[in-house]
Amino acid sequence: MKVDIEQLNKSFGTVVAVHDLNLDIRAGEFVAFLGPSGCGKTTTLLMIAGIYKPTGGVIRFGERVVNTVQPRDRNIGMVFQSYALYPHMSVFENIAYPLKLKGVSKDEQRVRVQRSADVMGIGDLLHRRPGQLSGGQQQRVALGRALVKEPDVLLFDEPLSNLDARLRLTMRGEIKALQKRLGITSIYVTHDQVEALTMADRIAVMNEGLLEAYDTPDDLYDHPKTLFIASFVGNPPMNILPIQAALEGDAVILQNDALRLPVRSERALKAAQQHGDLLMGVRPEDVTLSADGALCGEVFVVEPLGREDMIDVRIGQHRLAALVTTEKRIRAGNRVRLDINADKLQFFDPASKRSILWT
Amino acid sequence: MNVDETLSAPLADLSPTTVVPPPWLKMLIQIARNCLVVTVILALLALVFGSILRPALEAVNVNEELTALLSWLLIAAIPPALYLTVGFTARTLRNAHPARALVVALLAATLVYGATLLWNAAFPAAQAAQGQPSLEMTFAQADSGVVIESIVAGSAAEQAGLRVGDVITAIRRESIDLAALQSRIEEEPLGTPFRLRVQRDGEEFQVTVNSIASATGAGNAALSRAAAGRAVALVVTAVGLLVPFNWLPYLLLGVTLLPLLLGYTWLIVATFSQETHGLLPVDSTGSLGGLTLSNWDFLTEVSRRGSVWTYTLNSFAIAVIMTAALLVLCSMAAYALSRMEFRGRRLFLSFTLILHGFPAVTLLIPIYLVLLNLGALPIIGEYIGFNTLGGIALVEIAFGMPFGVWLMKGFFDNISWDMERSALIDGANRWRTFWEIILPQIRPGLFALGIFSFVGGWNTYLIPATFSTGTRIANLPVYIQQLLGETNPINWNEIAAIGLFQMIPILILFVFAQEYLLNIYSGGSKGSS
Amino acid sequence: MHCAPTATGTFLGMGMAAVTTTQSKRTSSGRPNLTAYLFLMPAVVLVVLFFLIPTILVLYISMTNLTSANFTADIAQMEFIGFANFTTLFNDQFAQKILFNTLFYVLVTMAIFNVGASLFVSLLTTHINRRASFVFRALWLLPRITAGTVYIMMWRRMIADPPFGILNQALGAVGGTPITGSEYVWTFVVIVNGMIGMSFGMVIFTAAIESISKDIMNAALVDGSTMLQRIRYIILPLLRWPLLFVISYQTLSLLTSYEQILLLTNGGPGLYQTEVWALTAYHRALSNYFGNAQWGYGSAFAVVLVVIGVLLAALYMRVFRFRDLVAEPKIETL
Amino acid sequence: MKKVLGLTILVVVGLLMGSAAFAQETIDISVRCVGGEIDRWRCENFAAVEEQVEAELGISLNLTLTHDAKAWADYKNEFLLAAQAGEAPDIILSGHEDVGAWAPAGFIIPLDDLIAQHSEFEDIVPTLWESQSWDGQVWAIPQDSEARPIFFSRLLLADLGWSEEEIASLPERVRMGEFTFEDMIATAEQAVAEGVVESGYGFYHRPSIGFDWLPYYLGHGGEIMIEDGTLVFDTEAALGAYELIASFAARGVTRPDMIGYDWTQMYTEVAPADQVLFYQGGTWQWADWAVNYIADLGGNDYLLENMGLMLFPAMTEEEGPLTLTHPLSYMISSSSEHPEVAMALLAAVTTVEANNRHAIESFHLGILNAQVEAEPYKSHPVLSTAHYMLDYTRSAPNHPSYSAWANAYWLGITAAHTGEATPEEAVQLAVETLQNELGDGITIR
Repeated sequence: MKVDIEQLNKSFGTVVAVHDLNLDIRAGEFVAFLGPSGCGKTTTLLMIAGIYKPTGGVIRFGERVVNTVQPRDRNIGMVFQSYALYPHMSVFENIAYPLKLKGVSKDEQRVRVQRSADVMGIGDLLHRRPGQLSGGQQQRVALGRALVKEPDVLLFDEPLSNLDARLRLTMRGEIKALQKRLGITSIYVTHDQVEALTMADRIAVMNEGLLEAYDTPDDLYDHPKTLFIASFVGNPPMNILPIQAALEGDAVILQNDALRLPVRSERALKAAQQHGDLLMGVRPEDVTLSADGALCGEVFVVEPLGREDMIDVRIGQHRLAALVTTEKRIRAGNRVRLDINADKLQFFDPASKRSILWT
Repeated sequence: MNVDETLSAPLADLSPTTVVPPPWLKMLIQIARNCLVVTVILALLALVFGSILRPALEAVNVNEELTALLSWLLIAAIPPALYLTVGFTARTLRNAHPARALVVALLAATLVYGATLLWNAAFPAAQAAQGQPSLEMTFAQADSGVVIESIVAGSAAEQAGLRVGDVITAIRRESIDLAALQSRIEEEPLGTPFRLRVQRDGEEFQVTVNSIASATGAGNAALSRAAAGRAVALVVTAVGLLVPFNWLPYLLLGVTLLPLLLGYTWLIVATFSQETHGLLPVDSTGSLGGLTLSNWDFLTEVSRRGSVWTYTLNSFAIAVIMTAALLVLCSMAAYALSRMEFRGRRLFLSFTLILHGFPAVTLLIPIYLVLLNLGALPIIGEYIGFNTLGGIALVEIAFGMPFGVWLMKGFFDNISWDMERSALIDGANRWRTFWEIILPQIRPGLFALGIFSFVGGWNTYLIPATFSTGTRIANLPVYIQQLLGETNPINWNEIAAIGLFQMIPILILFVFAQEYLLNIYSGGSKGSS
Repeated sequence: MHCAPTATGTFLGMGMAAVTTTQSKRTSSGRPNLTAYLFLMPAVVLVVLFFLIPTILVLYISMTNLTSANFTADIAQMEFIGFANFTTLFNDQFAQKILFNTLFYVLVTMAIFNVGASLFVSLLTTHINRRASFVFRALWLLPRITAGTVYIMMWRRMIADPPFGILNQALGAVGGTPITGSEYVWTFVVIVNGMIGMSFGMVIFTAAIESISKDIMNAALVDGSTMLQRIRYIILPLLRWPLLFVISYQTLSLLTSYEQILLLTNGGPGLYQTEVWALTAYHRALSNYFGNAQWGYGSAFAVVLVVIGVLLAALYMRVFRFRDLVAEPKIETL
Repeated sequence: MKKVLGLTILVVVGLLMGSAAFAQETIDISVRCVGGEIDRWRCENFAAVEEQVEAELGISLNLTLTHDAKAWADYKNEFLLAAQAGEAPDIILSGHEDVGAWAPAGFIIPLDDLIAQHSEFEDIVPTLWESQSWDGQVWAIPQDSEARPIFFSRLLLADLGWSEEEIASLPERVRMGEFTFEDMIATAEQAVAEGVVESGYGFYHRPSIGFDWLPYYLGHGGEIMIEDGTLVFDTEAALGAYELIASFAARGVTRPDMIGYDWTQMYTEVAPADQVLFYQGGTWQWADWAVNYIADLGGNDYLLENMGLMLFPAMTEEEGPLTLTHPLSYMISSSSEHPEVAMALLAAVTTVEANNRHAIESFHLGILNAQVEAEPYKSHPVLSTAHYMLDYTRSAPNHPSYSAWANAYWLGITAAHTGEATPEEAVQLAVETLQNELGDGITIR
């Protein structure tokens, strides 16, 4: 089932929660809504679920406009952050509830619940109450309940955020695998970019009610179209430095009050054509220690990340984060020289905050 | 030592190891300062109540005795408050140097004792200075009565014709022994005429002797009682200082609860006694004893007013109807108000709030008219009009509703929205969601409201008393009140038994469901706290 | 990063309420939701029957000279006399005394018991052993769940003259002079009502004190504060809202409840000594020794209370933070 | 099978119709009475005559008798509400003064025509009929009558030094006007001074509102209703009454907290005759005491030995000694469907036999001329000694506004008694209240 969203608007009183949202979700696709909390992604999801009424615009399931269709008639499944299990019902009753409401016979209920529970690996917990289950098990029950009626669309509202880090990793893989296997169109709301990047086919990044980007994870990471995407996607976040670019022979000189960096790259050339102030973005993994690096600064924080150290270098009044191998044993206060991978640079127009490379 | 000692150590200093014992002088100064502050505050308050508020209230024609009582209490509170102050201050020392703490406490308490003695002497115990009333005779106990041992020459007693050796048998018509005679003389105000029944040589006659102030032993009794009281306070202070237990809150709570405890104790004692004098069971002659089960005969008796079980049944019917209806009604209305969007929601909500504080009990007059009209309805009118159980229950339900809706709304507000959304997505409509998903979640709320409604319906007096006639549908409280009426001799002990009987279901609920009862208001105010 | 509040945002309610005219327009444009009305229906019927109609009726009756001698349930037949009853009421020599009685009763009971004692008891019970505190609190609840008639019977015995009275027995034991109930009648009226009223505040204050985060209390403990300091600087400021709630709610309760006074003193002894306004309405209309009930005149007394009640209730809506209450439901479907 | 079914239906229908026909002859009559246990015959007399009336009228009666001890105010209010709701009992027992309020309201029916049909009523003491009338019609049937005398303790008078003869002749001396109210208070004062009784125990009176207060007003020459039917408040008489009442506590013969005192407590003190010297009460209280308060001291015999009763001594020379009666009456409510049957029942209980049951057990005075001559009334030790009092009785008028009058009068009494107002102020208080509430309906003299 494909889902189309056109010009979707939602406001609460005078507060606009979702503004002119356009999205198309292909049948069987796994789409993540990514954004900081309160950016309108959950509101959009609830509109798709039929809990909220859109103020304007259209939501289409296949060819059917579902704006005024009751949630129970949309044939969707939803998994909530709080799991929303019914505490007074056993696991079996929880999973069977959608079937019961559909009027499915008791025998069939039993079969389908068992099947769904087995898929989720909770087949032996059916007689328990939700209160007697661990967080991961509850999450599986919630998923089982969402799946049991074989929904056309599966909605996830930050389903993993209440789990501990380890479990989150496992569940992430399982959900992804399950979705691929069943091929149910899925929409997944999260504020955790790793989840979005690892699970989704496409990611819709939202900010303040607006759709910032709608792309595959790779494109979002490598070709961020806006400054927001660039700084939001990726961990640790991208370094952003104000800069001016000027052509000097075949090299491009990137400079500001504290640094001067001659580079040779296609991207830099493109930037040099844009006169005036620019914002340069570079990911910490693209900053390297180099004895003859063009940049020089003082380390003032070292964050050991295990395999690597992240160092924060002060260059003039600017700061640059870099990932370096632990063997260098850099300490705060050391002066270091840095080099930058010129092929991975990003450039943004400070006024429009849009990329000058990918538009 | 109890579990949450850290939080429940109101009086103890918190970190004994870090306390540096202050110098003796400093501590004594501190004690003196604290005592002074406490005294001044209490005295000021007493002044405000006694000398300012009281006349002010008098001027506007309001009874002033409460303020008088308060001011008196405040003055009386000064000595104990000072003891406590000393205790508080010296207590910091306790953990580090218990022995020194005791010395300081005793020393300071003795000082305070002396000071308050002076204070008390200047204050209301002034009558003690007047001297003890006396009949100017001395007595001895004999088999036949109280024998006069000696008479002051020229005294009123002598002039009345009493002689040594006369036997006093009674004051007025009450026979009396030595102890009773002496305490009577002591207690009655000066100048009280004592009508003594005297026997001399087998003849009986009566004389009246007025009591006068005696020169000797003036006011010792009153003072010694006060002294005993202070000694007790002193001991309590000292013990309180040394016993590592937070006794003060218990003491205060116990004291404030005392009237209630006494009252309920009486209720229980009375049901098994012929009569009671205070808390003591007595028989018909007024002497201790007279325990009986006959007060409970009402359980099987059918009197002119019918059997008590009829009233019980009526009580039960009102309570049950009210509980059931309120549960359904309030949860439905509260659910809509809490979780649904509809035109007029704001209006309804503000209405509920206003009703919450509406003086409905003052509307009994027009409600009577409403009931009359309801009673005129075809078919159902017979069950819900004036003088029907249904009508009474209906008024009770209406009166209980604003609170119930308010309470239930608080509980609904706390239910997770995701739960309800989930149910809707699973395919339920609002009614099923309400019934199958939400209601089971607010079971504590339903219990609380249910119990509260039942208690309310079971105990209700004013409405059945006003809207029923005769005894057909009267409930237990109406029955009890009617037994307390003025046209009938009041048999307190039988009524106490019926009262206790009436309380039994409540007490059972109380024992098994007090947590819900204790939750009742907090649930209701949650929505807005 | 600022982000517009969404439905999941916690401050939605505030956002809603902050918006004025256009906002409320939108709210009231919510659809006439049939299901919601069905849910509300039974409650609404009762409200109309036993609150709305009676209020209108009492206003009307207060302007008629309805007495038992010309009694009729038919409104059209009642004799309309305008504001004559109110003139009589304001000319009544005792109206002023009754009014002061009422104010005195409400203020003193409120100050000493409904707020004072309940705060005192909740502070004490939250600072002692949990089990014991539970027992104490439960005991304090007893007066509220005892039938008024039984409770008052108990008290009548408590303050009876010697040799029956419990209080006088206790006084006698310590050598005091006996007191009579009528001497201290206000004292007892206040105590008897206060002991019922205080459980309300106690429950609310206790819940509020217990809901104060343990972290705050522990922080205060670590800072080395004494119990009194903790009460003064942490607990009491946090109790501001429950205090307001209790005061506003209990004022109305005290103002309009008269059952206990009716049963205990019936307004006496002597000249309206403990008569309060609500009781007068009852006496005038529904309880007269010689059998003539003045329904119109009694209603005039009731109307005064209704007006005060509505005014107070309006005030009380402000205290109740009405805005929070109307937080929009987070499901819009249907 | 079908046959059986048909037969069954036939039988059931037949039974139903039969019972319906039977039910037609059963007439429901409900009676509402009030009073303590000793007043039980007020209602039970109906049960006693049930069969007789059934036989007379050839009907079957289903009597519902409700008798309890409700407070008067609640009792009357109950009837009021029930009457308007059409649920009033067929027969209600209440004070005769309610005729004044209930007749104009249409709650009860006039009985003139019905009375004529029963000869039993002819024997009723003629003066009693006055109190049953309003607007020229009779609306009620007397149920009992009483005297409200002053009781004196023979024991305490003896303690005071009175001789046997002095005590025995006291009622007669009062009757002759030799022993006045002032003499009585002075005696009480003397008893207090000599310690024979405690201070405040010299003279007890009713602790609450009621009819017992009228003698003070009437004894000072006051009138309540004049012939044209208007209410009067005589300020001079009221002042006299209030001054007298105020003097009780001031002179130390009465407890200052007497008003509002507990009834049971009061009876406990009065009944043994060893604490209270004089007590203003009613004859029926004697019966109550004998049964409920001093049964173990010897009951009635004890009372006869130690207690005596007399008229209210003269307060002024002109009015002389007096007492008050407050007859209770049966009325028939207008919602009664069978007033004739109710009337037949009333006639049946208005016999010497039936009424004596009540009079003897509860020490109320008789209502029938023949009753006085009949045993055991005639030889009853209390009733026979009190019967002469009927010649000195007064009673309250029947007037729709009597209640307002009595309430205002009572206000003055409370004010004067508690010392909240001087007697003059108390009169002013009563006058203002009357004018405020009754306007032109009251004449102040």
